[in-house]
Amino acid sequence: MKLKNKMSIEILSLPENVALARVTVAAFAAQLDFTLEDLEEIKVAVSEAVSNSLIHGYASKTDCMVGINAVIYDNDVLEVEIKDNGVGIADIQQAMQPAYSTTPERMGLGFSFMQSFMDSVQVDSAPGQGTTVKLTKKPSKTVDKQDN
Amino acid sequence: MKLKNKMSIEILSLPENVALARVTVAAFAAQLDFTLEDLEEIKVAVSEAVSNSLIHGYASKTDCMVGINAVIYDNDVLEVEIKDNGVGIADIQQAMQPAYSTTPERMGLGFSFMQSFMDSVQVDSAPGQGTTVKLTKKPSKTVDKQDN
Amino acid sequence: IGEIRRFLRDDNPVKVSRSVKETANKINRAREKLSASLGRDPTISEIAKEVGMEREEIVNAMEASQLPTSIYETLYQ
Ligand SMILES: Nc1ncnc2c1ncn2[C@@H]1O[C@H](COP(=O)(O)OP(=O)(O)O)[C@@H](O)[C@H]1O
Ligand SMILES: Nc1ncnc2c1ncn2[C@@H]1O[C@H](COP(=O)(O)OP(=O)(O)O)[C@@H](O)[C@H]1O
Ligand SMILES: [Mg+2]
Ligand SMILES: [Mg+2]
Repeated sequence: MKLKNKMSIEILSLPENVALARVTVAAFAAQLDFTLEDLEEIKVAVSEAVSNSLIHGYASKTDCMVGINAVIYDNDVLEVEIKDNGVGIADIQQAMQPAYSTTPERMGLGFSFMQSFMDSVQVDSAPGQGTTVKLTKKPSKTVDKQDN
Repeated sequence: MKLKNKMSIEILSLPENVALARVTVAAFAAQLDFTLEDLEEIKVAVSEAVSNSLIHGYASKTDCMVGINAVIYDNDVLEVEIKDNGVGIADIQQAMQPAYSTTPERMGLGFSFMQSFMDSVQVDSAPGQGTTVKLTKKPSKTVDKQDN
Repeated sequence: IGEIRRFLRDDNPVKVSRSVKETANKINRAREKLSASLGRDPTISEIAKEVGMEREEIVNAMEASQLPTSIYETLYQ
């Protein structure tokens, strides 16, 4: 698949940068024909992934970096990769289960949100190797495009 | 000066990414106590610098990268660096003169806007070496902070 | 209905849809109100508190509500 546009952003692992990451990805995604609701969903998914990197990956240390790569492909698919070099995940399947969390006071719904708001969620992680979450979403066909 | 926050973004040299760059930098700058007018000025300055990289640095080639580093220092100074690996500038002083442009149909006011909207503008460039423009701006003190 | 939607779409791309304009109006009203009470231009954090939005989202809304033909450059005119 050919690439139509790409950007990457690196942020320091500070909580206030979650909003920055989410707004940047939404501004990039807005180059595609997403609805405002789609864009809100993308923002939630990106927030969840970046928050996970800060809270779990880096155990809230604030001097680490999170990288986000976003690509728009020829077929109008948006792909967003969120990458940390944190502790990593031992059992990815378990981590992705609804309501599973290693932090007692958390709800364990981050991955569930990502899965319901995006077309696909792919996690690449291993203990000590950091975590990469790859999200994709394609705008649903609009009225105009159906030619009626 | 100690660093309080930093981020960097890399964009493909496509015209539609100028808006992405300026909104990202403004969203980052919003962590400081700027007014909306300040943020608009920062957006204009960033737009001008990124546009210059696209139009002049890369002669409108769309497969090159522009990098933007933004830092917030302890003393609340925002520093934004816009960097391309394009053709570079032979005579920086001349290039920065109001109404000077190497492109006949352009107004030659980009650097003038940057200078009037930011506290400082520093250009590092040489033919074949690319161009880095460093902009700084600090929020003006608000009444509250002056403690009266 | 299809025709109306098409008309709305053509005239109002997603970036300047009605809800985006409403948000921008809300922000502008907060800005005016605070200017009057503070006697100076409010900061982004003061506006954020007034409208109950995050600073970054305000930046995003202001950018999105801008018409394509705005003050931005000189670029590609
Ligand atoms: N980037 C990451 N680095 C390390 N562990 C992670 C990361 N992302 C998710 N996890 C693990 O997956 C679990 C589930 O994540 P999530 O569904 O977002 O729920 P929550 O964040 O509420 O715990 C987390 O509790 C954590 O153990
Ligand atoms: N990134 C850059 N790479 C190469 N040349 C540049 C760059 N930025 C500015 N210049 C040179 O400086 C001149 C003045 O820039 P500017 O004040 O923005 O005016 P304009 O863009 O309207 O020409 C340009 O015409 C160009 O020759
Ligand atoms: Mg989570
Ligand atoms: Mg210019």
